[in-house]
Amino acid sequence: MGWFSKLLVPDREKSKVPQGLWEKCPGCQRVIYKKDLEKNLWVCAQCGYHFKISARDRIDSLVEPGSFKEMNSNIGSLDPLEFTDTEKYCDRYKKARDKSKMNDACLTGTAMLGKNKAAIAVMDFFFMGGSMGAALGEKITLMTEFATENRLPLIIVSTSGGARMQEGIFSLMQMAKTSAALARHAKAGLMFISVLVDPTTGGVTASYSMLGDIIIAEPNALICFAGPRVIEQTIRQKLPEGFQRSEFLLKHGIIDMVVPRSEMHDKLEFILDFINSGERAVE
Amino acid sequence: MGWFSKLLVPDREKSKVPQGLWEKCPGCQRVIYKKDLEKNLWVCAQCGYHFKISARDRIDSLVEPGSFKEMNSNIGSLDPLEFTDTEKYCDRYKKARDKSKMNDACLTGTAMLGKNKAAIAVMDFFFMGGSMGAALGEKITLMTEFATENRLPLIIVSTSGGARMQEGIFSLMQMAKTSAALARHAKAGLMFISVLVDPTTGGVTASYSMLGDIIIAEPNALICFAGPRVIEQTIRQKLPEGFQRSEFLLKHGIIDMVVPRSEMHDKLEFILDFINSGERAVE
Amino acid sequence: MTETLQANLISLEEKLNEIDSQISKFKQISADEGIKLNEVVEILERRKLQLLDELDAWQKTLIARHKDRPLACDYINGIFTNFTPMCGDRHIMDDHAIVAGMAYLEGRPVVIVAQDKGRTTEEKVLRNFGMPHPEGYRKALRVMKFAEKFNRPIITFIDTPGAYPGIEAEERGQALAIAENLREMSQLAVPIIAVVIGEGGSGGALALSIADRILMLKYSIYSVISPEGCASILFRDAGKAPLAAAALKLTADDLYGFAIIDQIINEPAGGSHRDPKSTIENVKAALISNLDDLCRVDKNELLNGRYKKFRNMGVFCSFDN
Amino acid sequence: MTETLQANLISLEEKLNEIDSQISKFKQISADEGIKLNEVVEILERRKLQLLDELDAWQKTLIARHKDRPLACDYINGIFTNFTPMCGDRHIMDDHAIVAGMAYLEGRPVVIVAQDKGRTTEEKVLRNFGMPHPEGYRKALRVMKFAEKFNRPIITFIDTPGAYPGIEAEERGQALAIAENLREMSQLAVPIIAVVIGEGGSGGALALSIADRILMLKYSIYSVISPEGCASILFRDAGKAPLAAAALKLTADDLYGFAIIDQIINEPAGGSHRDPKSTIENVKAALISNLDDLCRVDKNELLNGRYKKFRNMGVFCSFDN
Ligand SMILES: [Zn+2]
Ligand SMILES: [Zn+2]
Repeated sequence: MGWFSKLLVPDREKSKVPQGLWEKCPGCQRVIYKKDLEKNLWVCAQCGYHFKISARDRIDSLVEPGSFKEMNSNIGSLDPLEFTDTEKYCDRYKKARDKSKMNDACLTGTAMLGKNKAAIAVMDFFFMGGSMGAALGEKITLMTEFATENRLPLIIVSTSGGARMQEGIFSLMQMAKTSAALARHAKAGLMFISVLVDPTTGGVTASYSMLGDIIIAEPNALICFAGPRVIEQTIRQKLPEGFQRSEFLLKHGIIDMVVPRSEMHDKLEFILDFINSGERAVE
Repeated sequence: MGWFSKLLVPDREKSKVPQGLWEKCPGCQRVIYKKDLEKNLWVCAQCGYHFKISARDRIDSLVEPGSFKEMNSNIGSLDPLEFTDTEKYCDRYKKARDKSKMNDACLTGTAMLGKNKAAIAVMDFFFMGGSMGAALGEKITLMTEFATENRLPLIIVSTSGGARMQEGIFSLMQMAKTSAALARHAKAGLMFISVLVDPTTGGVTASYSMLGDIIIAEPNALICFAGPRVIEQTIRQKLPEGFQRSEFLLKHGIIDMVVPRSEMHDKLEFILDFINSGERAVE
Repeated sequence: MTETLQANLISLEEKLNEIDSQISKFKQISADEGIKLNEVVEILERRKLQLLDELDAWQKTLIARHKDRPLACDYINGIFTNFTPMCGDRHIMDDHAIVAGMAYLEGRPVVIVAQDKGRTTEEKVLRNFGMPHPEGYRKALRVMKFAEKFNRPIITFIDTPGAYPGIEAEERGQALAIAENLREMSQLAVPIIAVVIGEGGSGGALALSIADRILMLKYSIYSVISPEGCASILFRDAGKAPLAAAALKLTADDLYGFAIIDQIINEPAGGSHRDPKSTIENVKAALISNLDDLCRVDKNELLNGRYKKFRNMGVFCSFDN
Repeated sequence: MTETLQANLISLEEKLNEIDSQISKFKQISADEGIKLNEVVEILERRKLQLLDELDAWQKTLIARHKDRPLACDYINGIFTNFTPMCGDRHIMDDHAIVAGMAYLEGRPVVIVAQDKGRTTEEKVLRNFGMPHPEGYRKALRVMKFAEKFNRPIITFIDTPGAYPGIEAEERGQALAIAENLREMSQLAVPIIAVVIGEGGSGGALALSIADRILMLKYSIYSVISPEGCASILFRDAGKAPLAAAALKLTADDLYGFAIIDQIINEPAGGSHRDPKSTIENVKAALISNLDDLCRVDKNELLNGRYKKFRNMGVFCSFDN
């Protein structure tokens, strides 16, 4: 866990070669007019490459316009370990907050999908690689508990480089905390849809991300527990083509479906409709 | 299912070469004095080969002497299909009854193991290859229901060539019936120990035999759904050494333990003690 | 060998086709010439029905396995709307021998679990000729538990030669996977309807058939063992499959007579492949009416009913020893 | 690289051994010659404790991984009677990285689930150096559900570098297996005690540690990532593992201070490998007293307590944006 925050620098920054109005597609190397990309939900019209997007852009693409009501936005992490590596964690964290105008790596709240109200949490890879610290864990847990109390379905969109190592054991324990909250949500007979986008790795994968009644991934997303480099180092072997990508996981029975970004809203709405519609067969 | 009743003729009959007082061991080919074999629970002292034994001998080897109280002994099968192959089913069945002094391929009742009362069903491979017809299914089901009602642990010793084809669909439905009865037993929080002896195949394997809280096999027993010949015919490949034997299943995580006949009573008693002993931790 | 036995069905089909073409020829003449040939047509129609009445168990077996017979996916596409597949056993693989997911049946949200043999060669390989691995049964169970959690009725389509007999399948607990399905389905607190649409092959079929209602297409079969398997074991000659088919009493009529199944769904003369559309309509109507019945039943009653249904299967006696 | 870092521990052990041999030499002289050397011995003992007090996080890490450190099986054999292993995940394999089964703790029936790294080379390979595959976690969960069904408390022993990072492990849902354990353990209606006896490596350790009481041996570690991994990612130099070990705050003392663990179990000076028997006795005593406490708690209270315990883990703040 956590191995990834070094390895995966957000693509959009890496590929900022043509500054300003243009963006280079890491899938097909074409240079694309940014406005076109934005209109296309940051998916390359040529090759279908799904760019990483911010939590705010993601929410816009997923729920009914204006329906998102944010909750617990002011929760942020502390630095209980007083952790320093090449930089102090508290400084690094402050920079991330300043740059993102977010307090941590996810937004949570309620929103509508069609006629269905849902609790929703959306992670943001641009905020410290979507790493899971105590603030993120707390927000996911609060949202899950809110969903349980209000008998709402829950949607979590995950993207993460893994644990936030700078919070040490507190980071690890967020896996336990969120999973326990989801156990209660499930026990109440409520629906949890887990949406996985590129990349979802480490501790986030090994906790709430994999606990959906339905698990959906965007195409070609890297989804794993241990990252490819760690595995290569361990087994000293080249990894198979497509290893740990969405389609690979689908084939191996781990996820339910691969859904492109443009169809994600409709798919989620369909599932919520299916669960909420009509009278239930037997009461 | 059922493929086996042809393939597996009871060993003891096959190996009756040295008539009368002596028996040839199919494991090491040694000729053994029958009385010694009997004293050793029909296990070869040289190579550990486990001879097939009758349900009555098995019960003697498993429970406290004299504690077995048989139930439902008079249940037998009918011939609803009026089935005839090379012989009429009703004739074949009558012969099996006459020869075995049993009414079908298992004995059921209650017995003591140490201080623990248990419901017990023991199959007999010598009765039409331990094939599962309506009588067998009914007896297993009755015993399971009795265990549920009386809050008793249940032990089933399985050995079977599979379905009793001559009873057609009624044979198949015994899988459903016994499994449903076990579902209720399990839901009541009661213990079911499944003991598998050579051979356990087909429909019996694919129903109650595999539903134990603990699954124990005698050494080197053939345990499978589809028999080796069927598989060889399908894949046209030689099967690996030890395939579908107890130790193979242990390695593949399907069963809990391999226990020789001489230790089976003690192991069962241990498990029942473990479940019944002391006060339960949380009530 | 199956090929020579198949000749049986081919000659039947040829006869049917011949009669059909004669009927339409006479009808044409009747129309063109203004001559009344009704009587001739009637005689031919009667002959056709007679031929079909005489279908024996083996011929029905061949129809049940007919290469053009509608498959589960044909029923799914023809009957339901918005079918949305759910994949995977959450462990090893997505077994394509099992097709499962959410859908609507005339507006009713239902969960479907089906066996599909595949039509084209490619599909057949993908779907392993409708023979599930243990992962297929576990996928099915996962999806059925999903249905239970969200209180959606379950509809299963049965069409399999049987669970796959292979090394990996045995290694990964084929028997156990089937057994667990039997146990768990008996306790699922939602209505379950199983429809045998082709071949109900042994434990591999049963593992999706612990239902409140078991429906069977007129020319489908459901058996403890294939006629070929039975023939080679009990008759010591696989060529005696037709004899074994008769002895096993595996037709819808037989099983309805034994009260093992609840309803026979009609097929067009000669089999559903001769008119898939009408068969699909028949299945749809049967599903709707059974589902509406079952949805009126209270949960405990439903589970008790299902228990009793299977509890009572089996004919036995009491000897006075 | 780890070898040069290990030198650190070896020199410590040499020093300790030297002091020990001096102590016994002086004791011998004292006995033989009738001279009172108590003061000298005392000084040496104090020096020894001082050395150990100064142990840093990295040295403790090395002790936690010490080749002679008692393993789960040593605790199982030393503490319990009649240990009877249960094998298999009922699907793929019996993962020997996980040892599980029934046993008695001074007459109390309990269920044990443990990670064991293996002692000999053969054992290490068999047990995959204590790194479970998904099947290991599923085996653990199966056995824990068995414990719940029969109302037996669960005791887990934690000692793993982490869940195995391999191709098959990823293919078969390593992440999912861990996640399911986290979710299910939070709901198991029996007392659970986890004892970290060596290396508590990340999610692979957490997956057996959702317990009502988490105990840690004095020189064991429990961390979100190995010091080496952290060093190579955050410090950009795997050689800085000692620095990372300190930064991660992974010692029993640290975690007790953070209220992540409930109790530190004492080890002899220098580590449990220097006196396994006394350590095993300490663990046994701690297990008995915690178990007796937990068995007095009502089931709902137990589950609510467990939920709150993990619910409250994490330090965060509220910004006024
Ligand atoms: Zn592109
Ligand atoms: Zn021998």
